[in-house]
Amino acid sequence: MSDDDALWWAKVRSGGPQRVTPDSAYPAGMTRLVEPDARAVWLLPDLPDNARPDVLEELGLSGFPVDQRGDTARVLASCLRCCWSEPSGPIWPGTSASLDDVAASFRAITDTRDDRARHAALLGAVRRLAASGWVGFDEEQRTVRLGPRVAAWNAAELSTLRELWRSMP
Amino acid sequence: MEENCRRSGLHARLDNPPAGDGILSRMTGGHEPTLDQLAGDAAVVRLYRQVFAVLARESGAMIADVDLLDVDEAILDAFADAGRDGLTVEQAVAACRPFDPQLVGRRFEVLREYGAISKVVDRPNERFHRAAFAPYVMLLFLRRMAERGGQAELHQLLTLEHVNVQATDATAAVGRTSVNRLTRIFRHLGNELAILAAGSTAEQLGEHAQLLWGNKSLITQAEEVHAVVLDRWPELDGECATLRIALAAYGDAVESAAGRLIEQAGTTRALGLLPVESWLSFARGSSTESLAAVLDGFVFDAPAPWFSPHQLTEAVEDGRHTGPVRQPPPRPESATAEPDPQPVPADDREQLHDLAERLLADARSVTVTGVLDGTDDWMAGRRMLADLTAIHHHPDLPYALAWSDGLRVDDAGSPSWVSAGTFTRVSEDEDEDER
Amino acid sequence: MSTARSAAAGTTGPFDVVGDRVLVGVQVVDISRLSTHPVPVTTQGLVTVAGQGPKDSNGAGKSSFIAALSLLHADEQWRLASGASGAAELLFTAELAAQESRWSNVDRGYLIGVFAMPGATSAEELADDTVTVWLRINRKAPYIDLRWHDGLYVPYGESESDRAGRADEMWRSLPRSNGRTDFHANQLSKVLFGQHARCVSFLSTSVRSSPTANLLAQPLNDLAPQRIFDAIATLTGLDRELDHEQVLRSAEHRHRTTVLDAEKDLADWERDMAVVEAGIARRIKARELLDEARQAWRSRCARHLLDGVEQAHHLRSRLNTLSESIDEIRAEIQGVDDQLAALSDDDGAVRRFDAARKARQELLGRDRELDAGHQAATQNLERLTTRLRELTDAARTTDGRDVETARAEEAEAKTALEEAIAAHGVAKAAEAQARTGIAAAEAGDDVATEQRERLREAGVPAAALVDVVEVAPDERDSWEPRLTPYRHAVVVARADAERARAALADLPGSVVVMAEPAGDEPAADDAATADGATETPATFDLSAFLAAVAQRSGEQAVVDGEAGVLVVGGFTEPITGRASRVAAAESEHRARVAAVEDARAALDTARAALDTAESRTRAARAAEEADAVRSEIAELREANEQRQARRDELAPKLAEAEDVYARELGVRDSRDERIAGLRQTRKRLEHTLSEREAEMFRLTEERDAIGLLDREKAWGDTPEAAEQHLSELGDEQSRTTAEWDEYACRLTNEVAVGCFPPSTPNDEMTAELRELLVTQNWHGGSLETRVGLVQPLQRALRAHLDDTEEHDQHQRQQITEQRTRRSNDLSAARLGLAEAEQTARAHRTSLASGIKAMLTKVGAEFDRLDQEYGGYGAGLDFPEPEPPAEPDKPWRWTVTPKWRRAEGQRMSAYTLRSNTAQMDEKAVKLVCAAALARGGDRPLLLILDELGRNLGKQHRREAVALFERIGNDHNITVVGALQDDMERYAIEASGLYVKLRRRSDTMAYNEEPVIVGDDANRARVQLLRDWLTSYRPGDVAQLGG
Amino acid sequence: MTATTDGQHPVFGPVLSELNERHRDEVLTAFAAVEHGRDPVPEAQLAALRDATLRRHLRRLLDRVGRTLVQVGNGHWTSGYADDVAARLSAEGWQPLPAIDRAVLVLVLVHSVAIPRSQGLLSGDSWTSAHPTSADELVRYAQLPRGEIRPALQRLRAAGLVQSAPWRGRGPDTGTAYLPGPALNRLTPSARQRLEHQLILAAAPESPLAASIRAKQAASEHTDGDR
Repeated sequence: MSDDDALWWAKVRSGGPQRVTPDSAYPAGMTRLVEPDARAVWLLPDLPDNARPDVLEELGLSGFPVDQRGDTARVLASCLRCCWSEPSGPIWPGTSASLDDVAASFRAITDTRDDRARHAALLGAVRRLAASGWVGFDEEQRTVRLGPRVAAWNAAELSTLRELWRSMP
Repeated sequence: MEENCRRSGLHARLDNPPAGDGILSRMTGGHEPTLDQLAGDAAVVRLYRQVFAVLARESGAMIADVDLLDVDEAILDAFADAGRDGLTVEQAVAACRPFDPQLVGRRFEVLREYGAISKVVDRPNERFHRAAFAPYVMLLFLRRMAERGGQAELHQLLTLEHVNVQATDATAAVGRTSVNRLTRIFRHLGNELAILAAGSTAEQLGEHAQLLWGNKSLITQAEEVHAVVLDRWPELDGECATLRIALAAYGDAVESAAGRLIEQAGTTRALGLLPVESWLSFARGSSTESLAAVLDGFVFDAPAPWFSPHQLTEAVEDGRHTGPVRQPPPRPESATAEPDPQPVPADDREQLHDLAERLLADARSVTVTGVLDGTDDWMAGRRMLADLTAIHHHPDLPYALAWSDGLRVDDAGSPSWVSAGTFTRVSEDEDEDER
Repeated sequence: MSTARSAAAGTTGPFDVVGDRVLVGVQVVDISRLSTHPVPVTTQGLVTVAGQGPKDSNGAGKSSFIAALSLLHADEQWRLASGASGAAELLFTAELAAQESRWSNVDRGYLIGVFAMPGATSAEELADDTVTVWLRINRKAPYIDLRWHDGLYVPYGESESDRAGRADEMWRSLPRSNGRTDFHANQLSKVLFGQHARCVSFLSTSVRSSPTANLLAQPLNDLAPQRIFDAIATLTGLDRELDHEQVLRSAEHRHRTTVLDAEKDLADWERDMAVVEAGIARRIKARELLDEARQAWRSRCARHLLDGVEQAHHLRSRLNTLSESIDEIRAEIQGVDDQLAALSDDDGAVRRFDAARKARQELLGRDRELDAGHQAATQNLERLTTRLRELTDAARTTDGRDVETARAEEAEAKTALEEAIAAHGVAKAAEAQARTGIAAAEAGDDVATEQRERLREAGVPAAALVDVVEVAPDERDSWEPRLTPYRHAVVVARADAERARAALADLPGSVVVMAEPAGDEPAADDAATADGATETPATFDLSAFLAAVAQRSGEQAVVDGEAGVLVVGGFTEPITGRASRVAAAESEHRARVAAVEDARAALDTARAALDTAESRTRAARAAEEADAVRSEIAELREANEQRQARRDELAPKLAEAEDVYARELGVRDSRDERIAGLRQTRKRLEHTLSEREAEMFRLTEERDAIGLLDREKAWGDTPEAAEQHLSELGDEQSRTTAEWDEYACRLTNEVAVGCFPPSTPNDEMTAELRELLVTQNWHGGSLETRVGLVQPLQRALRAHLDDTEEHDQHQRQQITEQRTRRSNDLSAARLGLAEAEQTARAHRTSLASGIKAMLTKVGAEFDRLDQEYGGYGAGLDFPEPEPPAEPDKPWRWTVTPKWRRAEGQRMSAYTLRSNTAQMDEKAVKLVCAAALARGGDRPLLLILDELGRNLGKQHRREAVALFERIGNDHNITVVGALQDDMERYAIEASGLYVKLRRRSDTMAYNEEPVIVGDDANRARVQLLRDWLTSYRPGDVAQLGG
Repeated sequence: MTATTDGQHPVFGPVLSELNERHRDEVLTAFAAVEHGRDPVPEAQLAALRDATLRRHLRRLLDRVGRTLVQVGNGHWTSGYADDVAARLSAEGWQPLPAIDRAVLVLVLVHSVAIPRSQGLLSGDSWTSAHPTSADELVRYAQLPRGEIRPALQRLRAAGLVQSAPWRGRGPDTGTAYLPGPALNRLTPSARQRLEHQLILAAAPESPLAASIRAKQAASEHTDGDR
């Protein structure tokens, strides 16, 4: 643990999960998520179990505000359904999926809404999720993949997510 | 009477912003007078009172309402437009619509009394009047001072003095006069501030804040004049020294006043010390880069919303009203489960073997309850159970302890609880098969 | 810290609901794969939890079960303050049960605990005071909901499905515990147990996501002394006291923060004011200084003159002094020579040195002797301890008997055995007889044997009457009595009657029935008519006899109405007919054989009983011997300690002797050194002498170089006037000219700096001053330059200072006012802080003695437990920590456990490397010691996963014995989950044995758990009886009586 | 979430290992609350905020990750970047927030905090405010690229730096308005002061106020250098 570690933590805090070249930084207490092509590594803080954001729920406090929380959560679930190809395995890095696949999954779990509104909700949510590191979004290729933040879910939570995955069409 | 009226008018303007469209409002181009505009009005009147104080014949006989100045300006404007013929009182009143004709008439009289307006030809029946240009210039000058706090005028004055002393035909007397004038101006400024800084609250200081701003360039300009004079007329060294002292005193006063403001203001409250206009011009006139530069050195949190798996699950369930509902596996419906068909199998092997044989005698199996009932008490019973367990676990002994469902509860005897179980001899063959 | 608050806030809400009650039964629903069967829990002593999974003891949910118990007891390991999110991992999870392909997780589950008052022994008392606690575990926050119900409130049901299904409904009908909501994890400990620690557990990592330090969970030597104190504090309740202390310190900290803020505020303000004030102060000072500076300048000139006068005088006197000192040095050299002579002989010192050496050697000898004794005793103890261990092992099978009881039981068993042997003999004889009977019956030789033998010898055909006659079964009641008088009769043909009589002449009492010669069918017909009694189809015709007999017979049992004879019938076997008599004989034999079997079984039992009794006697003797050995050990230890004490007593004397010896040795050495030193001194003195002589020469030259006339000119008056002037100055008289120069310039400069510090922009100075200070370079000039400028500068400064005076005064007044106000604020804050400090300190002082008393008690218990269970003695070190330097720093106590590693050794700290088993053992002892020391009788539950890991056989026995004994003597229950290989040792010391079962990996849930155990408190058994059995019909045959 | 092999978190472990089970739990909970919570947390709710000793541990924990405790008002706490860490990041040129976002945020601060203060409508030492900045003010009057403003506002909202508020002001402006967001509570006292100074330096660099600020900064740098 050095001052540089604190600096790295502050960087992730202010800039979101950090993408570095392999071998370039080894801050203490960070999970290293290797990109599928092994050309980069994401640094994600590794918090002790009861220092994670889920504690807020127990305390009845609110966390970061999210616009359209319901839709955003549903879109994240859809991305998980499409990108977590092998739920028995680790969630990171997953595979990329086309936005259409995600849209199809989203449609299946959304109430009856007209297509345009739903598409707008989907795009907005994907952008929001991409901005906060939950998913990666390639606007040109129109593909979606999982972002480094998904690795913050712990084993018990992944179990619940697998349950969700299995229940989704 | 007029005085009272004016005073109350002033109060009314300060306390109850009128909905009407004043000249000042037009000038600033806003929609409605805002509070800072009203404060500005008050400042204008204050300045006028100060400026005209030297002209006042006696205390109390001075305008106290900025509207009257608006009327004066309108009248003078009308004369300018009228051309060389001049105007009659009636024409002037008409040109000044929509000002109250009576009010315009009264101001016309006042202006004529002080000589700002005079008859075109000085004869009793002359109806046409002409206006002198100096009052108009003065008026404009005042307006500017009121708007800008008088600094620009001071700058212009200094520029003029500079030009004066640089003029090729200027004499030492000119230089002396110039330097003395400047000395006095800065003495005034410095004294006013010094007294304020010594004895006022931060709020009072804030009201007079316009005195503070822009002093650097004023001093610079004065110093330039001084440099010219000193250079040109070294004999004016004494006067120059006096000026330098005056400038220093002013600088001191500015510094101490500003320091005091900041001391008293504390964090963020100092923001209030800048006039609204400064903020507005900064906000509306700055580029992205210069705005962004304010936050240099600041780090903020990146968005990091948290989605717990349950939020996802709930969101998905909220969105989807129907769908397959998964359930946990059912519990057995029967009261007891099927008995275990496969009995699964330390170095006191001999002793354990003997014990097993003794317990079984010739039988193939005995019940655990039977065995435990054969012991005297729990102490002996549990030792027996321990031995049975040991026999069961011993890899070389062909006996098994198999448990099944069923529990005997005995609240009188001992042991209190015994689960159903059998201690069985396992033939070697069977044993082999089971492995 | 929360205690004080919760005590205050807790007056309204429920608090300590469970209190002293102990867990007597537990039931779980949807927890891991556990079944919903209720499990009774015994208190005090050991509860063994074993498992039987599909392959081995793993996979049956042992860890989940004990984890549930620890959660039910609000074990802090669950991180209750943050909601105990780990509890959700206890819930049934489809994936973990390999059921995810078809089934889902559960999203809630229940832990149901029945808590009963420990003192209640009657069913009524129990039922009244019992509380059933329900914990509902949710998969999302809040993870824990708490409700409870008086009395037994548990889901009954015929099947697993019923019980599981009923749980939700029963939960819903419980009232909410906390008004509109339920209490959650963070309130669990407070509401249920009043924040008392009720459970210490080591849970395996499979159910606990992050391992945290805890006395049981980690090798003891991995824990810092401070954490050990924490653990003990929690167990002894000291933590609540400490919490209070922490609350006081928090208050202190608040005051301190106020003070610091006020100080900082004041400091900031002062710093800000400093610019203004420093200016004012400088100017005030400058005004004062200005006069002084002028005065100084004048004085300087006076001094300059007088200096010259003085200097001349001074030089003269110094020359005199020097010459005196030269004389002194010469005298000193003579003194040194004398001392050297005196030091050369000193007999007394030599004698003292010898005595000290002797004394030291004697004491050393005594110490070695004691040490040797100690070593010998230690070896003896080692031997005895081994013996004790053997004996304890042998004494294991006493089953609680002492020697007397065991002997009595053994005698009884012997008598019983002898009786059984006798009975067995009798039974065997009877059996042999019965066997002969069969043979006889088969041969027909069982009736009138003698008679028939004689008749056969005589050649008279004969047969036994009963062989000849056969009675139909339905006629047996009437015919058998009639025939009874003739049971032993023989039948001969009427023609042979006489011969028969002759042949039987010497057999009095023989009865002969005369038969008609063998007839034809009609005879048979006749016989048939004789009311059921038929002859055998033999050679004799008895119809006449039978008819006569029949004729004579009367009602009921009267066989001869005329003679009035009555025979009682009701034979079990027919008495007539051979086949039936053979059958009768065989039946008799079988009965005898069975009797023999019974007797043998009884004999075996008696033998076994005798074996048991004998082994108990042996064991009991071993136990007695063990006691003897134990007391011998105790004596030896005592002796050793005395020896140690004597050694300790000896130690200071020895040390003293060593000191004396060392001192004498030193004295001797130092004398030698002194001689050398004196010689050195002499040399030095001679050198000094020559130096002084040289200096004298130099001073004489200097005296001639002072010029006095120039100086008198500068002062402008006589030296006497200068003297007069300076003499009025007081202390400053002593100042030299250079100092006056310095001083006058400095004062003047101070005045200038006071007006304008060096950093002041030049613009701010008046022109004249700028001219003087900057242009003429006052600031940077040499002293010489400055001396020249002093006078004009003083003039200019005076003008400036007069200008600023009024303004300064005004500002100063303002600042003073503000300062007073701020200082008052600060002193008020400081006063508050002082009070808070005082309170905290006073509390800490009393708390410290309380803590030390408690730790002393824990240490004593630790020592006692250790010695009682295979250790050599143990203790605790607990230095009182310094009070925290800052109130928000913790007041950190530490406890260092220590113990003897072998007999008679000194105790060594726990951090010394040791084997894991020993560490675990000491940890358990320490936990128990802490629990015992806390007094009161709050129950405590120790939960240990993988009980007995790392332990050898002997240690396993000792460990479980420790748990059992501690549990029995105190209010401690130990629940241990363990692997197969430990099972037998644990059962031996357990009050309850629970085995969780699941036979196949395809089964979602466990099967019914095995429960074998005994609770001496029968009322509890009764209380839970219906719960435990109502739906557990079980297999009656397997359960037996 | 990866488990570390020795069971001790490399960053938090050293601090936590000094604490007992309950205190560790309380400190971590408070850590989560101040780090992840949107708003400052009342100290009454959490033992580790209430108690000075535990708060010290919490502060140490935060320090390990470059953060510090920030008191908001009386009895509320949140966390923010430690001043030295923020300074070091800035020295490295670290600024993840795009210039347009920063510019918009500065405008919101000027309109919602600075101007109300000049008008005497706002007191107290805080960068939060109840005076909304209208979207029009940002879009119409400011010299910013029009198209980039709304995305910037969205990003700022996601980061809690601004929040939406209904526009209640006078004039023709309608629709949304913005307030400084809860994330501004995370500024340390010295950061709050620095922000004020930088704002004044930028808005009125020639004012004596600015001069006085510059003088003070120079002085403090000077004393820092001496130390």
